[in-house]
Amino acid sequence: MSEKQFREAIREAMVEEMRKDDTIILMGEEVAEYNGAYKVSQNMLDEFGGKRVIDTPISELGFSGIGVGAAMNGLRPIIEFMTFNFAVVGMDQIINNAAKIRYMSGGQLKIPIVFRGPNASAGQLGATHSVAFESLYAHIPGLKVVYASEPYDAKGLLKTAIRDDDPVIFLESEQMYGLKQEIPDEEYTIPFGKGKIKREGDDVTIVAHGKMYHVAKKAAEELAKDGVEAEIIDPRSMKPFDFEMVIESIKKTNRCVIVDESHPFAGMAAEIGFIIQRDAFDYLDAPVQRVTVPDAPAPFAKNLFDLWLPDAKQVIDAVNTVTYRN
Amino acid sequence: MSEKQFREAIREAMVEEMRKDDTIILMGEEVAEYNGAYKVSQNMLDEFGGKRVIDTPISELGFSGIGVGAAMNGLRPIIEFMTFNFAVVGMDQIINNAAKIRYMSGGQLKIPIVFRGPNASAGQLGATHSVAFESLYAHIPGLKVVYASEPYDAKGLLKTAIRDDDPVIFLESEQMYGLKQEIPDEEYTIPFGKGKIKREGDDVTIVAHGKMYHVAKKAAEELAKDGVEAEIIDPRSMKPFDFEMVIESIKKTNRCVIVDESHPFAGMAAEIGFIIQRDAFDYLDAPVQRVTVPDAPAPFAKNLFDLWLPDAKQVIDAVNTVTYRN
Amino acid sequence: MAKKADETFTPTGKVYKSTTLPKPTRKKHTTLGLKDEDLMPVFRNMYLQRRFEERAAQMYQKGKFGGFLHLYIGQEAVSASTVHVLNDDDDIISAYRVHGLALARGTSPNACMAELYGKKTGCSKGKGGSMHFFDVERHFWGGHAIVGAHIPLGAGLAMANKYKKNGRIAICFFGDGAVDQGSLNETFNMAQLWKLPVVFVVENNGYSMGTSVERHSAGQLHKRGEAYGMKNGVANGMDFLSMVESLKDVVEEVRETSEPYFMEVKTYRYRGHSMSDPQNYRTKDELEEFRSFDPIERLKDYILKEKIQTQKEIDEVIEEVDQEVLDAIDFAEKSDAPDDHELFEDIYVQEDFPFHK
Amino acid sequence: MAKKADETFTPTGKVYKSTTLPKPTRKKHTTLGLKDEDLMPVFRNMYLQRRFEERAAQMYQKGKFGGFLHLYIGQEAVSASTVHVLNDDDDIISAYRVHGLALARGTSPNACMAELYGKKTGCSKGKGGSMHFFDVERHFWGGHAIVGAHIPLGAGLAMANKYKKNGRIAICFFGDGAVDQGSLNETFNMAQLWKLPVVFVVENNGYSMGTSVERHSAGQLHKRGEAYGMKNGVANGMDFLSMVESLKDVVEEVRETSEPYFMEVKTYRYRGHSMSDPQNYRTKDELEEFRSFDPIERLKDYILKEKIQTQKEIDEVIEEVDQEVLDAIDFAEKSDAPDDHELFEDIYVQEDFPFHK
Ligand SMILES: Cc1ncc(C[n+]2csc(CCOP(=O)(O)OP(=O)(O)O)c2C)c(N)n1
Ligand SMILES: Cc1ncc(C[n+]2csc(CCOP(=O)(O)OP(=O)(O)O)c2C)c(N)n1
Ligand SMILES: [Mg+2]
Ligand SMILES: [Mg+2]
Repeated sequence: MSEKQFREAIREAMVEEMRKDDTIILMGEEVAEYNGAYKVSQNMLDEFGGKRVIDTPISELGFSGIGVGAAMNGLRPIIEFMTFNFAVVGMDQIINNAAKIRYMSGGQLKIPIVFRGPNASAGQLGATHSVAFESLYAHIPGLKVVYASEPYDAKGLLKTAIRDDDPVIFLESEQMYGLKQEIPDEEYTIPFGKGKIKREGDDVTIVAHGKMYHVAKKAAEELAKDGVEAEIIDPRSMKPFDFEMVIESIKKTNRCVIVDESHPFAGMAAEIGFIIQRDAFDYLDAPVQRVTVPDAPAPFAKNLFDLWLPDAKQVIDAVNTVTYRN
Repeated sequence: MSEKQFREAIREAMVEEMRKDDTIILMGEEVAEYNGAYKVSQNMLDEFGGKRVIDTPISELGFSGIGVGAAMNGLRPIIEFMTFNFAVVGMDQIINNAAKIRYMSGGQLKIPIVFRGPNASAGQLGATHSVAFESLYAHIPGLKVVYASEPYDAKGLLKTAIRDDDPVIFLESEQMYGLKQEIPDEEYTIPFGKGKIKREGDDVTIVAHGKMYHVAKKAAEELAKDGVEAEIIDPRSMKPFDFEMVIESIKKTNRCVIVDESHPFAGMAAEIGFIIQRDAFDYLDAPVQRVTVPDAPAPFAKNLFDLWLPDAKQVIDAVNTVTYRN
Repeated sequence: MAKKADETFTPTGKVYKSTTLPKPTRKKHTTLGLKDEDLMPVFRNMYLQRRFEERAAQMYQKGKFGGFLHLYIGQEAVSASTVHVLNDDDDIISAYRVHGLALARGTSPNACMAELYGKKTGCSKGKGGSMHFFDVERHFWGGHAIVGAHIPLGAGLAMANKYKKNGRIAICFFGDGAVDQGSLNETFNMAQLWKLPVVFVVENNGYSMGTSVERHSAGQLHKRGEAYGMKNGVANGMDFLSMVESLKDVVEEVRETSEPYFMEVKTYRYRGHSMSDPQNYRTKDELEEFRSFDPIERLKDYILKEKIQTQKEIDEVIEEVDQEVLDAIDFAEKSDAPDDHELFEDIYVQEDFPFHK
Repeated sequence: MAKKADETFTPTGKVYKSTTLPKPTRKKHTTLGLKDEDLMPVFRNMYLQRRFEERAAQMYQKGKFGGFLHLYIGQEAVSASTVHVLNDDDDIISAYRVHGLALARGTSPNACMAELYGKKTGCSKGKGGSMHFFDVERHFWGGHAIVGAHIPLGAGLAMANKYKKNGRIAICFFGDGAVDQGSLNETFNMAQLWKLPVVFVVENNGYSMGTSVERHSAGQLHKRGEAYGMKNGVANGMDFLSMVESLKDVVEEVRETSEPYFMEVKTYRYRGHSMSDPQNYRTKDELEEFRSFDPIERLKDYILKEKIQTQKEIDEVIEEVDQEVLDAIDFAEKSDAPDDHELFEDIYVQEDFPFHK
């Protein structure tokens, strides 16, 4: 085991896979000579050269599509978006081409591509730079969607993503890049669709992924002081999603709070909540509650931004609601 | 009252408003000289000239953005997308610019723009031409989203959309353009956020909008033969959404089925179901069920497409499930 | 139709002129590297494309199958010459007006017709339909219906070829309407900067649906690559030999230099944009003018004039093709529709993907 | 750094050269239509832009406010000349490196500084931050941070002006990195086709973050408009008088003809892309070279040489500005943060919009 930053875990996943399979390439803005806008790809140009670690112009639509075409024709591109907010201009290549071409061809080709980069907010960057996109991509059939919350998960899941023959959206977080965790020195992978119980508890199930996992964790620690033991499930991949694990937990706790950095309307939390009420209706002692950013764009001002972003207090409030302690 | 086609209702809404307010313009592919790909804008070039009814190149990103800029600077553009599937290449202008600029400017400007055109599937057009986008746009704060199911609603809602000072996504359907209904000859508008009970019933609430309203209606007629009286609510606008009306109905029926042409994962139906379980938990005698297209791209083959698209039978099945008649 | 010119944004009244076509080549086929025996197969294939679509249109009108149907009729010299100048393993990708290219590449009329019918024997297993013909074994990569969205894919195919140093090039077709999509420019910039071995071809048939090219695109199309330093040219798409003359050197050069090229092919579609197009945007005269140098008739006349084949031999081929197309209809009608479970197949490579409900 | 050149896609080793700057004008300010008394206000404003940002950087480093901070330092001649040649009601729009333009247009340093601090007295009420300065009253339309996404907006502003026949033109600034976004091309095509009165200006400062312009854009930037028939030119952005010379006629012509123009302004940013940029992509020498003809020093020297103002008078102005900026900091620090309820304000015009929960 060694302690690694989140960004190192991601880098290691890429580097280890690239050493083994020379059809893997990395493309994106500033990934090569600049060593990555957030230093995720540090030294990768040095090791793999400009044929495999490729700086692109600011042309998300173009280079996403070039990546899809290259994937169709035998390469395994990893496309880094400086953030997923900038992928919106390239979204057509993801939701219409990467997700659908295999189907329209009747399965004659495969598109082994990973789109990765920071997702959601990263402090006071304003409305266009702060959106969590997992709900949107998970809505689209043909894609797999992953959003890891810790270095261990990130490395194992990214390796799975790179080896996967289908298009994968791999979401990260600028604010988690520095996060450290002990991770194995040996090779490991983590399958998609398998959540992880990151804290056991009997009183309430909290489902939280990505950056919000840490908010949930903090809330659970506070709640424990108060005698409420929360079970935290980090689904790790959004699509496929480990509903089984969530429902098993609810059979025990009978209550659920979902924490999600997406906007509420038709977001991840809505889906999780919908499935729970449908498939675990008889086990619920209270309606499922969610904690999300509000149905408002991200503001710049610090005080408004802090109000906007879900925090532990909101999670505790929601737990109090489902446990009728309010 | 006179009988009007859906496309005529939309055209009348535009024409009547354009006669009154000369800052309104219509832009889109083939809207002018061709009289509209689906003849919605027939004769509008003749009446208003090429300064107000404007053919665009196939540049959805560009002309959406030009529309937003023109709206900022005093015009009231109606942007027609040939279908909303093609708006994906222009989506950045909608979800980052139209939806957010007012906020980022601290309210110094307004963006009175309507994006309209056919949404969702229209028969065997393949995977890229068949997506229902209401869930995606309703997810984004800063937008209002409307999807009418009948000519009467369409006309009244489109007038409201055109007069609205905020950006509105107005969804139509190729397959409904020929649909006829008696509509008033006098001026009327319909407010956003107000649903309509289109069929009364005590046994189950069916929520269905857009093209799916007609599927729900057919199912309700079948069910009635069987002694099951469904109440059908057409929310008409997705955002804001008339949850009050839905919940009032559920207080009576205690059961709900949502019919939605979106994909299921984090779609409209998920949101509606989530809110119902949260806000009407104690009134539900059965979990909320949904009927949507599957989590699969639209296939071309007729038999597969028919399997893919929600039909009355699926709605009846879902009603049987929530009424425990299965 | 529209009001005063100074009162409009989009220019009005522009139509497409046959005079914009470059003069057809005067070179003989032998000068262009074609043997006598090469010509009949080309004629046969061009006629197959034509006949296939004429019959497809009939079947469509009879309600035998659904979806959109965009006919390539009039543009057959482009597909035929392309396939002729390329190696069989060079990669071809195009937009939704794609029957001709697939047939030119060798996809069987049976598989093509079955695809229109949405049958499991179709070239995309019935999942793609008219706009999404694929034949990856033959390096034919579709069939793409979001205008302009496959232009980056074409560059991506080329990128993989360059990466693998396999000697293959890619050729990417799109319509004049697609030239206005930003995807073209983003791709052109990277293709030039990265020196990708790809030929971009705009099939300028004068119209994007009902909008003539001068009404939707400022300037000349082939110049759209110049800012990037991309080599470019204009070709006469109504004449097979002219197309061969124009494309042959380009293809060789791209293969050698691994640098992209942008070719504007001036051509014409005789039919409407799709089956539901009233075609008020053009005159009968214009249509007739272009018909007067129909690429298939022209090649036939050339073959006769050069005495390569007799009228009788040609008539036999025509008859043969007519039958082949009838057989394809028969094949399509008799083929099975996809099984229900195929709805969830070919989405993911992963076989046990747990679809969400 | 990278391996062998033939083993790379993106070109390596390219850096930005000051020799690409057009020679500065030799014309006197009077020849360019400027009166003696015009120059000091220009100098004052350019120095204000500089000083404002130097102080902002200090405050940022002290942790006084958050978000990104992109400094315009080095490019002040561009903003100053723009505002000089435009009418006050012409419409300006730009990207995220936008403090200089706002200050040039007349937005008060107080409102600008308060915006950086996220205060309700900010020019966007604290909701936009550094990248989203707006001052619509002054026809300053932001402040846009999705690269290239505001280029269509610029054309849209112009379209509305043309529609209303109000005699105003629009000017739209963006960086060299934005030139590779397809939005530019889609917009250029329509602007030319529709004859929109808009000046597009690329502020080519040599780098898009850490990528030199030759590494991200094939060909010369100003040619990107040529395919559409768009008139274009290159200007020296490091010299106020040269900029005036280049822009003045363009602005007049655009106003008269209602046709777009594309101007490439060669300039340089002295600071990193943002506050966290290690700047390994350029040499100290390169930076020093560009510093040797700093636009503010240059204008000062000119004023002195032409004896328009004395060193002492200049020093007084500098002192005044220094104080003005300190006052702005004070103003920002003392201003209130927005009230909590403002989170849900300014999203919709509709006041009673029922926000979803
Ligand atoms: C992004 C996008 N916008 C609009 C459409 C609708 N559409 C389909 S074909 C077409 C015209 C394309 O014309 P052109 O590129 O000239 O090709 P041609 O039909 O002449 O072969 C349009 C507008 C689409 N499929 N995709
Ligand atoms: C679509 C998009 N992609 C990427 C980014 C991240 N990004 C912000 S600024 C920038 C560089 C832009 O450089 P340039 O246009 O030259 O402007 P300059 O910084 O030199 O003023 C990048 C890549 C973004 N904001 N938007
Ligand atoms: Mg065309
Ligand atoms: Mg730059």
